[in-house]
Amino acid sequence: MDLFFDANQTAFRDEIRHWINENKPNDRWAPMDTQLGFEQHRTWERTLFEAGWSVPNWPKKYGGRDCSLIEWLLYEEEYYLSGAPGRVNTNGISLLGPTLFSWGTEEQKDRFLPKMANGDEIWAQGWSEPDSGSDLASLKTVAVRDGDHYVINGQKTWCSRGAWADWIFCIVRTDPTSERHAGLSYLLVPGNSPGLIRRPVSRLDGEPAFAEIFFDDCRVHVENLLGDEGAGWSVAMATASSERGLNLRAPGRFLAAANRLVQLYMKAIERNPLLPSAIRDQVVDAYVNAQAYRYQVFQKATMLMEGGTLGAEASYMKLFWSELDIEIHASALRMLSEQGELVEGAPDAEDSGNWMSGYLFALAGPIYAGTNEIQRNIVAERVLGLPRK
Amino acid sequence: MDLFFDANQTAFRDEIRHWINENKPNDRWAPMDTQLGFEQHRTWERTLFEAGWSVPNWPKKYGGRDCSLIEWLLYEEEYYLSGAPGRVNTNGISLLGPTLFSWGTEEQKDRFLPKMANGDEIWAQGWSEPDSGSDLASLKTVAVRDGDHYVINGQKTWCSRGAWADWIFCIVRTDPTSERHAGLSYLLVPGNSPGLIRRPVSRLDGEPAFAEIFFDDCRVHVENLLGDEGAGWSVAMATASSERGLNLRAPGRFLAAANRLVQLYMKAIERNPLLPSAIRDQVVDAYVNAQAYRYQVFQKATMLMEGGTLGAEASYMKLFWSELDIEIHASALRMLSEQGELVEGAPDAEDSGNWMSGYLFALAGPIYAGTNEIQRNIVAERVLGLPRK
Amino acid sequence: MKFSFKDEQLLFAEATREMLRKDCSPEAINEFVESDSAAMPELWNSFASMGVLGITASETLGGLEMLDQDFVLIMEELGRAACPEPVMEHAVLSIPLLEECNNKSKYTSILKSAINGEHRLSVALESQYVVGADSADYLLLFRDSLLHLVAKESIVLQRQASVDSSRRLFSVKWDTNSGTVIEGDSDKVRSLIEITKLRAEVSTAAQCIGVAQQLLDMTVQYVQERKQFGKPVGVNQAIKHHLADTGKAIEFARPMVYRAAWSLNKGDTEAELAAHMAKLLASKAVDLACKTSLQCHGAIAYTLEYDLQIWLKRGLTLSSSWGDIYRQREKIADCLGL
Amino acid sequence: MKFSFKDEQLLFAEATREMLRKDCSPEAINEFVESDSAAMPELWNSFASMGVLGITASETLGGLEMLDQDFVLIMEELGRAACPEPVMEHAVLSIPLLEECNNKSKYTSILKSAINGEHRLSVALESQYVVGADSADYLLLFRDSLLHLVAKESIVLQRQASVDSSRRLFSVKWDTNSGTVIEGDSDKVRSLIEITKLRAEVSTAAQCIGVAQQLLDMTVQYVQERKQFGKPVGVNQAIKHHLADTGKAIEFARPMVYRAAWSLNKGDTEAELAAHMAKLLASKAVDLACKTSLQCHGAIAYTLEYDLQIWLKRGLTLSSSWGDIYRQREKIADCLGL
Repeated sequence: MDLFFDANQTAFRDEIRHWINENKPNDRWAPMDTQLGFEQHRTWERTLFEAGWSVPNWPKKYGGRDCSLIEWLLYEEEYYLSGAPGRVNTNGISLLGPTLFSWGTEEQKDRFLPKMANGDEIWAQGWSEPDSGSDLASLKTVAVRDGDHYVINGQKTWCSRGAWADWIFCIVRTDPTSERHAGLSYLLVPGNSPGLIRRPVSRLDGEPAFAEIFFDDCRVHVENLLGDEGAGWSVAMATASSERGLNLRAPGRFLAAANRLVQLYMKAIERNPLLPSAIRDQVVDAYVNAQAYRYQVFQKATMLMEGGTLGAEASYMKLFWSELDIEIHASALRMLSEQGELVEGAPDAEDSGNWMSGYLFALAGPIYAGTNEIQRNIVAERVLGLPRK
Repeated sequence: MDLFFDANQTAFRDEIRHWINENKPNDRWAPMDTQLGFEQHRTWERTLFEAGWSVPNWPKKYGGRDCSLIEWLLYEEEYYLSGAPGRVNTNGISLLGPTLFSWGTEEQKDRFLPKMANGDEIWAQGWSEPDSGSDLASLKTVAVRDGDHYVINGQKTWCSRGAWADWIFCIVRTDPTSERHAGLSYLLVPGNSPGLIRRPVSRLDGEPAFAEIFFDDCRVHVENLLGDEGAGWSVAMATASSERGLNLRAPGRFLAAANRLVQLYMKAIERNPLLPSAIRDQVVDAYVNAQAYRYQVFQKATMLMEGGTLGAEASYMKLFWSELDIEIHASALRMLSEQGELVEGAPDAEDSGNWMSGYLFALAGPIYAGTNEIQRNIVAERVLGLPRK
Repeated sequence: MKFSFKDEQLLFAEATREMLRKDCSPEAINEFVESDSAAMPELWNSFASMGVLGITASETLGGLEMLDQDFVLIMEELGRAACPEPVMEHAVLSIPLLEECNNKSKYTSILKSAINGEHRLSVALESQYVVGADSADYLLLFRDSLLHLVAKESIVLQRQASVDSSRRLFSVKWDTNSGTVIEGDSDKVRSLIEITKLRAEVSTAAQCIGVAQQLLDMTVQYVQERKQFGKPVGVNQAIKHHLADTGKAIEFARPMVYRAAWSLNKGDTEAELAAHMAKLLASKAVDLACKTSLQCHGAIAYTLEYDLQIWLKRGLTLSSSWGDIYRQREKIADCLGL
Repeated sequence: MKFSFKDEQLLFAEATREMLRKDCSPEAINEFVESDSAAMPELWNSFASMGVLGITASETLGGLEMLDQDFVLIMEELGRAACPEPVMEHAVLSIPLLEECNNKSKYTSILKSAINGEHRLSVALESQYVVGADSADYLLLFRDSLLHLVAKESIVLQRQASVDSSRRLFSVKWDTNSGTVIEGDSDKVRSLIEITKLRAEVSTAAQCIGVAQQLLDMTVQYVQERKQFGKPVGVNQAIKHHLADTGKAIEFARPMVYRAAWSLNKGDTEAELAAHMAKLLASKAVDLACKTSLQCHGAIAYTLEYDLQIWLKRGLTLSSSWGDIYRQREKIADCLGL
């Protein structure tokens, strides 16, 4: 056991820290789920890419720098600490990307990864349907083979970033007679395909962060099939494990938020020494839990680098970060008291209302990427070994 | 709405307050689940009975004073505030008693209630079996009719007060071919019946508060059948609703404990002004919840006195008091810090170790009288209307 | 001891609920938010014609002269409907403050027009923000131990956007030398302000209960209808237990709110403690209801298109308003001498 | 950064576990409790022959000279077996204190016999109570800024019965003028005591993790076997979610305990904070494990006849020992300057 970072790791961390503080934009952009903000954030993807900082853990040939998992974790820590803009292509880079590495052909990797990395192609996720949420395997959208194309009909919903994304990765039923997990396929669908109609849907905070996507005889070339026809469930599980494990939510995000919470507390207690003492305990718990997530992930990263694999215990991670995110933001709102409810645009809003918007975003955490109830079932059955029925 | 107590109620309260403070024993008795303590507590039942304070809410003919529900609640408040000894015959008075009032014949009421009230006959509950806990309807102990008697064979377990009780109220299967809720009967069994063997079982705190009861061709006269043969489940549900509703756990018990907790805090903060502030918040919450239980019960009592009935929402009560009891005692243990783990006999134990023994007792609350998981199911299905399957 | 409401109290609440169902539907609320207007005049008129705007006012002025335990059920209905109009601020807080003033007679015409709904009042005592200030004709403002009555012409407003966009919050500025003081620094004004704050805690607690109950009811209905894995999601024990806990929190907070309302007028020595406890438990109940209702709905509740969001946001803001759980615990500890 | 144990560390822990399974079975523990004897000599000898009693001692004295990250897994095994012998107090706290003394050479023979198990040591730094004082030959006692070494002959013991009857607690009195001081008031003794307390927090945290894991494992097994309503009780979502939450608490506390152990020896500037955090999370994990394991078992776990009670009580006492969650939060707040 050696928890010091070695010279290479330290140098790597110093490099990204220096670069990002020199290069992050100074102005506050529009939220990434507005049309304006979406394009502003796309330019940031390009800036990162050109400096080699878009996807540092990817191979060099796709625009990365082949960094190790530990280095990537340090990169994420520095990234979030810097307060740089959010990544508009997270669905691509963190979810579809790793799935492409596992399941994509060489042609597909060459075709999709570089444009994903440089922000030319921003991705949305098209999985849930109105009647298929937790029960994803019940999905009904069909894609029927017709020569070199699939013809898609059906409806997807709650597609994050779906309003303006360039591409959408979908799970569809290619065998219309199939049921449940069989007969599904994983399709990459251009956002400008004829027969694809989007309807933006506003999230709790009012931003059109979702879209409903309607497919009406939408034709997609078979070269956009990821994995074999009918193997969609297996491919999807690769994406799902990215959602639950390290890729989607590196500790840096929560460490930075916990640090900001500590700073906020220092300011709040100075302004009001009579702040209820229970709030300090909440700050302590949030800080400690962010640290716990960090060391959990370092331990898992070591295990992965030593050749291990991350199985169902990834669900522990998803439970933990989703609850931690709420804990951090809820503590801040308590601290802000009557200012807590103020949002961007309110003259008195602390930190431009980021604590409330962060709280609203955090509230979705126990729902997306598999509800926490589902995650608890997975842990109980597959990690602890409790009987399914 | 009038939440003041009227002159009669106030006079009633003053009377019991005065009597109990004059008459409660001064010495500390052995725990009621030791053989010595059991008999000591029996004498207290007699003392109460002779003064008319054993079962004040019962009709005069059975040894009560016909007091109203509100007066009974005040009686319980005063009783617990006084610190008088626990009631060794609670299983009889609070559980079997109300069931006898609903289901007993006149002869049975005359036969059993007075001796229950005066402590001559102390009762144990014989329901659970090794394989039938939450799933009570699966019980296997059989009682076969043979002339004027039932012949019982089988085993009961976790019988509270079973080690020394004079009588045991049991649910048994009188139709050996029956399944589940059908074919069960409710039998009152003398503890000295031939063929009845008891094995005392120690509770967490070391006292033999339980017994296993073995029936080996144990003969019980049919006059001891409560309700009709085969109607045992319905009779048992009357007892269960007493376990969940007002009878078993009147607010007085928790109000007194919460008051003692507040006193303990005053002492603790004086001894150590640096007591972690979170402990004060816990004391506040425990105090408030005890009050909430009190007013909930006053509201329910009014409803009952106005002719209403208490249905499945009794399960809310059981959830609440069982969690409240733990909350009160856990807060005290936190406050006592390293003294918290000391038990009776330790020279440094605060309040003779009562906080720890009370905590251990409270820990059973979410288990007995139907586990809290079962209570939550009941609430969800029968109060809120969620689907069973 | 008789802990139940009279029939006329229950009937008035029922009538209010019916009116709100009609005039304060989710559609009406959403329309109000999108139009960014300052008020919902039709709804306001319905309140006026039912007498709700004068629930606390003396009968001689045309009011209903109700006590807190009479109108606590109305407050609960406001929460249940997520009513955006600041009825509590107007009818429960401002009118009694004005009626208790030394120079009450000077304000008779304001009071009368407040009771009949012509004029609108709002109030700020400890908060920096005033709810519904842009629609108010007069504001009652407590600052530096003085109680001011300020007409809208003399006020500069600054909108403070809230996460609950149906809740219109404002900072207010006015020229404090402009003769707006209606009560000077005195024991009387202090006790008046204290009782008004307690009344605000209890009435807000009642609204929290209404919001929580509505969240629970909507969720119970949804989990009965929504199917996954071939069954209603409500068959899952996790869902059942989330909702059972929510029901329990509401069930045990509600009598404490009613009791606190009763205590406020009855010279109960524990009135202050009762009010603080009521708001603590009501805030806890609505916090839990927000959490479980969102979780049991899943993604659908996370959009503006689904009406649950109206109550989620109202719950979020009312939970903190007039004392969040942390501040309530501090107040209770003070009352208990801890 | 490499966050994993070496094979030899894992093997030593595995060997300890095997030994404990044999010499510290629930039957052996129950027998020890019922006999009311002061020690379990066979078990103690096994510790001695494995070298566990000298894990921290220098090799020159015959010890294994392990650092905290080497023996943290052993501490976890002590918890997993609910070991009643005060191995931590003897091997992890007392021996290093004695070795770090100014007059270390004076204590060579005591140290040697402590390492080979002939003599037993125990310690009290901030607590009023000493664990296992009745079997100890020498006690290390810190009082009024002075560190004492007191032989058993000079001590008057008073048993303080604990809820965990396999935990033998005592108040101690001795004549402080009897030349027992081995370190006077100095920066050195203060820093020695500070580091020893942190070590106690981390080693106790590791024991808590072991207790929690054992409670979870026993419960998982029970709910697979126990049937109600025709199915194993473990099919119920309520049971699944209780145990998933318990597993999560353990899973996220454990690396923090390992990290704290590593930090103690590595000049990590955050060593103190790390130790406090480790104990906080481990106490939370074992609290939850106690609660859920009892609840998922039901009545059977509520008796002395069923072995779960051994771990329930150990969890209850270790959770508070060397800092309960409230005290740990205070320490962490101090470290963070909050």
